Amino acid sequence: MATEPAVKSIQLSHRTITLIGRYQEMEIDLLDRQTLLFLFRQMLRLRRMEEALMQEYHPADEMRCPMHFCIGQEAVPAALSLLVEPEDYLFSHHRSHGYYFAKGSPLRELFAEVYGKETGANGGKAGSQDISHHASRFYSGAILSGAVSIAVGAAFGLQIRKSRNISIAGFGEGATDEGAFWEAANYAGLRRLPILFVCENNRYATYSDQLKRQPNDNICERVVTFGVRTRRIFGNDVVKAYLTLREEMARVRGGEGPGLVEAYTYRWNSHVGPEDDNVNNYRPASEIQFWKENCPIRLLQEKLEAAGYLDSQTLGRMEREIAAEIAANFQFAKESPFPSAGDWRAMNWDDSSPLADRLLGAQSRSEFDQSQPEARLEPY
Amino acid sequence: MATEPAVKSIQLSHRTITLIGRYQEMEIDLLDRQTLLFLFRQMLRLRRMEEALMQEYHPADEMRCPMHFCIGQEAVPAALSLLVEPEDYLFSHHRSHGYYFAKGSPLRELFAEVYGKETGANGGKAGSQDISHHASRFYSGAILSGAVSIAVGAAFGLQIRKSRNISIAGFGEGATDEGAFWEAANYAGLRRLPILFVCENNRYATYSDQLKRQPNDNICERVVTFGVRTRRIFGNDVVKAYLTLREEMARVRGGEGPGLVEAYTYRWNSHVGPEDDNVNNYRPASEIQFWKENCPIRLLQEKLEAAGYLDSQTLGRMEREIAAEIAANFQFAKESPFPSAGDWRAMNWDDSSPLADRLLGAQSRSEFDQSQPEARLEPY
Amino acid sequence: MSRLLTYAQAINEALRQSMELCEDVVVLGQLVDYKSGIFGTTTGLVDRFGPDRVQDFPVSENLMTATAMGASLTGLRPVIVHQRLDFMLYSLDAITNWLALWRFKSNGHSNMPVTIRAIVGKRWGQGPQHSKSLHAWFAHLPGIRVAVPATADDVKGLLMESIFGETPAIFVEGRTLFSMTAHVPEQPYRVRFGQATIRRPGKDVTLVAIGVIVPLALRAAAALDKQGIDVEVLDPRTLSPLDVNTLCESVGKTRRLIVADHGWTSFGAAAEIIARIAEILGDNLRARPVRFCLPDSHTPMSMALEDQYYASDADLVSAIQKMF
Amino acid sequence: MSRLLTYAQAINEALRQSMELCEDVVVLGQLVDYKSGIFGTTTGLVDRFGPDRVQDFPVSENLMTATAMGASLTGLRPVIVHQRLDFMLYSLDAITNWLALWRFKSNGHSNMPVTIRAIVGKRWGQGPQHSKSLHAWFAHLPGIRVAVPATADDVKGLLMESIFGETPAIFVEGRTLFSMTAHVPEQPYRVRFGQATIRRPGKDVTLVAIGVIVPLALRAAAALDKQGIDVEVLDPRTLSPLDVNTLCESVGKTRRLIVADHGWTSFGAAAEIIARIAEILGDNLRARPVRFCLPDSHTPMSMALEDQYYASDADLVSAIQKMF
Ligand SMILES: Cc1ncc(C[n+]2csc(CCOP(=O)(O)OP(=O)(O)O)c2C)c(N)n1
Ligand SMILES: Cc1ncc(C[n+]2csc(CCOP(=O)(O)OP(=O)(O)O)c2C)c(N)n1
Ligand SMILES: [Mg+2]
Ligand SMILES: [Mg+2]
Repeated sequence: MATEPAVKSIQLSHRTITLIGRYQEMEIDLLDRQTLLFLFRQMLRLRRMEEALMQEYHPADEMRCPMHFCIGQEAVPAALSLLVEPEDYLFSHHRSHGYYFAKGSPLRELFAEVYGKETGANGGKAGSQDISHHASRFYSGAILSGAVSIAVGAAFGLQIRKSRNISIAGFGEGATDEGAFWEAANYAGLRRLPILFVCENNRYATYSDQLKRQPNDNICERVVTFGVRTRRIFGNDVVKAYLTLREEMARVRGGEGPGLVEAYTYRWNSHVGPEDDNVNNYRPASEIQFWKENCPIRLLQEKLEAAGYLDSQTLGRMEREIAAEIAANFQFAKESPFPSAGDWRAMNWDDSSPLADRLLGAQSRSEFDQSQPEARLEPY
Repeated sequence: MATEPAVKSIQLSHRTITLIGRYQEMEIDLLDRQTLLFLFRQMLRLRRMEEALMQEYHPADEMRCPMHFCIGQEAVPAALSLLVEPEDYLFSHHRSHGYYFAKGSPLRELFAEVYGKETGANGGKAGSQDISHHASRFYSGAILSGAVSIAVGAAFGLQIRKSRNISIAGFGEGATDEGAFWEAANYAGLRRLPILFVCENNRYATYSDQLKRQPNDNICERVVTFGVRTRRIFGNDVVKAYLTLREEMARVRGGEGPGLVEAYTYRWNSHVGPEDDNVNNYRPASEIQFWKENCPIRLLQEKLEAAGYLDSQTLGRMEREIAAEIAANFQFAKESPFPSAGDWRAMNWDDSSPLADRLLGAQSRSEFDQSQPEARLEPY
Repeated sequence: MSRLLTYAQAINEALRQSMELCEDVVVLGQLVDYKSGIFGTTTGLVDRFGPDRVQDFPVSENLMTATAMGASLTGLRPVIVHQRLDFMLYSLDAITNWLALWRFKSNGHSNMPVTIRAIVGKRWGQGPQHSKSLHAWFAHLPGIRVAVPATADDVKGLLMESIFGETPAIFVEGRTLFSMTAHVPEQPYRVRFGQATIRRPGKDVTLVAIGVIVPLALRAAAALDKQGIDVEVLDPRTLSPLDVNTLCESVGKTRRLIVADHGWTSFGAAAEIIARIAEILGDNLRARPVRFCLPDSHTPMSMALEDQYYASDADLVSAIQKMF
Repeated sequence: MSRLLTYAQAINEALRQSMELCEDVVVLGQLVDYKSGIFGTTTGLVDRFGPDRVQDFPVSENLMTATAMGASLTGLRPVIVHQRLDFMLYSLDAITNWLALWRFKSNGHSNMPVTIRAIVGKRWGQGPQHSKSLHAWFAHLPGIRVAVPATADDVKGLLMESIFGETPAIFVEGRTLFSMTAHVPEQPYRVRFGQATIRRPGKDVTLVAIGVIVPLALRAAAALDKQGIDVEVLDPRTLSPLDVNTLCESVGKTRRLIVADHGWTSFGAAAEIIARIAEILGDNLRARPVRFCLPDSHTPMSMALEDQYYASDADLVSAIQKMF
């Protein structure tokens, strides 16, 4: 394939990336069989889960919340899932399923959540785009860049407690349109916080091309000037993703300060929901085709098969296990009861104060002398 | 002075700048005598005006508003004052006097404004930190980076009207802490807007050193990655400031897209008011000394005298003219009446609508069919 | 001549006609230039007026607002759109520290005729970050006008009034209204701010219904009619300015007041309306005034909780019955 | 043991004691670590607790709020400070889209005990960008507590209650109170949210005074006493939760209500208080309720205009006289 440039020879960008044709550079030799199979299995699980949710979404209409699927973007979550520690914090945006999955948060609680059930991760209060799972330190939310900022705060908390854990923020290139993102980068760089920024650059924010919103496709070049190390990778190469994230997470964990990994990838579906949004005519067919051909699962599968690590029997077993897991999750979700509202106040305010009860006495009532003058301001 | 590095040989930064000792690189040959004298006169006018305001501020206590003086930072405003056109827009921050001056807005209205008089630029509603003068297209405000964003909007307006005028935003390095600033840079770069960003880097935001707030003293390196041309200069060299701003304004005016000039400079006074804020012990005495020795006015004055462009007689005349002007401004301000409140509603809302009156007819009353169903939402 | 148009079509027509009438009108907002066009409200505009005047904006809400403001200084009359009001929260500095006080601070020398459209999600799992309606906040701000149009004809007239007026305005548009129709005049016309409309005259109780609640209020009124309770449904159409005269006239007549609002109860718009009446009419009421608003809670996503969070026609009916 | 402390000293003591009691307490804010220490309220803390726990923050208000939030997830109890409430407007996304709804959205699994201090300027030419008080906005938000402490003893107790409580709180601190003194107990103590205090008992009229207005209210009450009008001055101390019981008891007794507030009149906190009373007590009042608030206008800088914008003791006296 002499006419197609290797990814190494081009400056990675969504404008140039389709030039590489079929991606050929995955280096599976860098990982052992077990890790490779685990990565593969995780990607497949995530893919099948998303497919199943999509399938059920309409016309059943029992999952009534906006849902942003991540089909095509499985490599980064799968890689993260092997690397993130239980005590690490992981924050994500609206396209949350992959990150929820990566954090090892219980999937049946995700299913129950999107069905709006009491057993959902948030008892049905959040849905797909706002899901969180406090016990496993996973949080998401639908306001762009908002969770990135909070992730920085978690990193600050970890830093001053001298924890070896880290904070991870997953988001899309769209979030970097927001000023909030740059405040986060600046402060992370300033304090050398233990945070890893993971930017899945899938070119679009909803329908809007990155170059309609930013002068250049150069998030790494920008972020590095804010004191944050950056790495740019072809994000559908799960081996690359795994190795890069592993390295960067180790550095962040080791006190080397914040890093950012920008992974070029692509969502196959419409921005939100399983509907097709091609009516907006924003993505060239050839681009979609390029990315489908370079499906992260397929790229690895071919390598695994060629290496003799994966045969159809193993694959079949995997598929069956995954299907069973998904079926069980659906069953759990569907059979779970709906929540009932109860006390709106208690849902929103916690009026208990165990710590204050322990530390603080009651006040003796005092008088206020009303004859005294109020302050007269100075310039500041 | 072989031991002192020339400014050219160092990477300009507040950490390195004092190494240059006495600044020697002003090139007055690049400008004609008249321009040089005008620049000198403008700096002197601004200096004397600020000194006079400071003098009167306390204990007279008739100017009751926070006031951020710009003594030490006269070079950029003086240079701008020769370059900005009446139809250009100029926006500034809380340290507004220099920019107001640069735009050629009527100084007596500034004096009256800070006295809170009816004849003030804003009828006494705004004061020093919020002053504006609509007729001369000058606007300021005390919320960091806020006016920079609005300046971008003016540039957009000028662009789509294909005007040859430009928008200029003056601010300090502190404003670049705000995410709002980076949204502005991004959009200016994206649309190649006719805007010039002028950053007077005086090292501190109130008392806080830039390096306490930002990982590096590298605003130019950051901004350029957002698609905005950048230039970094020693901001007390008024010739350099003039030439750089002239070049950049010409490029912006010529449709070459946005630019930023970062001028390293220093305020001699406390952050706000004429009081001394050294109690906060945030600036080394040697630094203050460096900057006073490299006073922008003195640097030029010495060159002018050496070149025989300025003698004590001319200087004396200038001083007298300026003193007379200032005295007249004080008199105007002091003799002007205070405003009276009147109609709060009309001050805040304009209920007139001349354009609507011209373009729109009255509506015929219609009925609403209450039996129709409300929309049922889709994911989006 | 008027035709039945949906609320979304009426907005679209208002924008198109405004842009035709005056080339200073520009529309900024994420995705305004795609076919789906913000629920159809901006569809087709870019083909007609080009990408300078119909502009997909970066996801930078604070800057978008400031851009509109700066542009208005050069004589433009920008309309900006937020697909959800929640996204607009990034822009509250621009609105509150700059836009709202611009006229005041300029001593009346400079206005910023900027129109901000904010769409409020409701139900179908929008959840807590896609369904807030903060019209009470905006109405608290001096220098800002706030419209809560409920019908297609009102939204067109108010939008054009705002675009060609001199004071900035925020439009809070209930998403569930978008497919509802009304007769909308073809020609450009105005609906003035500060003029309430009586959507249904009645003598027993004044039901003030704000924005997206209007259809529900009318349905409840129809149901109560059958039970012999004659409800006057008052739609203020704008909260700032608020038409206090029409309000007082109505309550002076019915001497009963209930305010139905799609905002949180406490410190909300209904409090203002009740306080105004209390200040002016004092103890002239035959029943205690009632607030019929959202609970003081963020929005749950689950449909089961939505059913409890959002009131039904029947809930309003029974709230009104209790006043008798 | 209690001593006379200024309001600023009481805040300083609350912070210092809280940081001593618990190493999870951190203070973030621009310039908190300089000698001038935000009007003295943070002076000395950095020397005692070091720069990690007392941190000068970049001028990035949105991030500062989010940083406090994220830090609270790791168990910290951050206090953040805004030298002016106006600066905080950049952070309204963090507050409204995240902090306020965090507990709700997490289904009660996760709280964010973040305390936000916002200082409100008044007079001496603060002008429109340095003097806004948006307590009514904050009180409208589910999931946020709002304190408006008027005295040194209250501000210490409420601050400590907030720091060691579980729900985020916003403190609106009137700058003109900072030099006023009260007897402040030495030991750490709590003042609970949602408990109003009667600052002066009276029988003729209930004067609800919010935050910075309290001293003015007390002076007006003293003046009216001489004229035979016995004013009960009720200080709610917190707006969210609001102590409706004490309010109703007082107004039930006096049957006259005036609310004095340092916020804009329309859609403000006074409207809520009047609406609550109207809902609960109905026509049991002897006079129409009255709002004594700022005009619906941004703040003028000129001292001449300030004198008209900010009410005097005499204005309040005459407003109350008119109720009789
Ligand atoms: C503050 C804010 N503005 C606008 C939106 C609407 N919105 C939802 S998703 C999205 C695009 C996000 O793009 P990106 O960050 O690249 O993530 P992707 O969807 O591509 O994974 C937008 C603009 C939002 N959620 N929040
Ligand atoms: C949003 C906001 N946050 C905080 C402040 C308080 N403040 C006033 S001036 C200032 C420092 C500004 O520094 P810089 O931008 O460098 O300008 P300089 O004063 O040095 O000229 C700060 C933090 C403000 N005005 N606005
Ligand atoms: Mg994207
Ligand atoms: Mg500075």
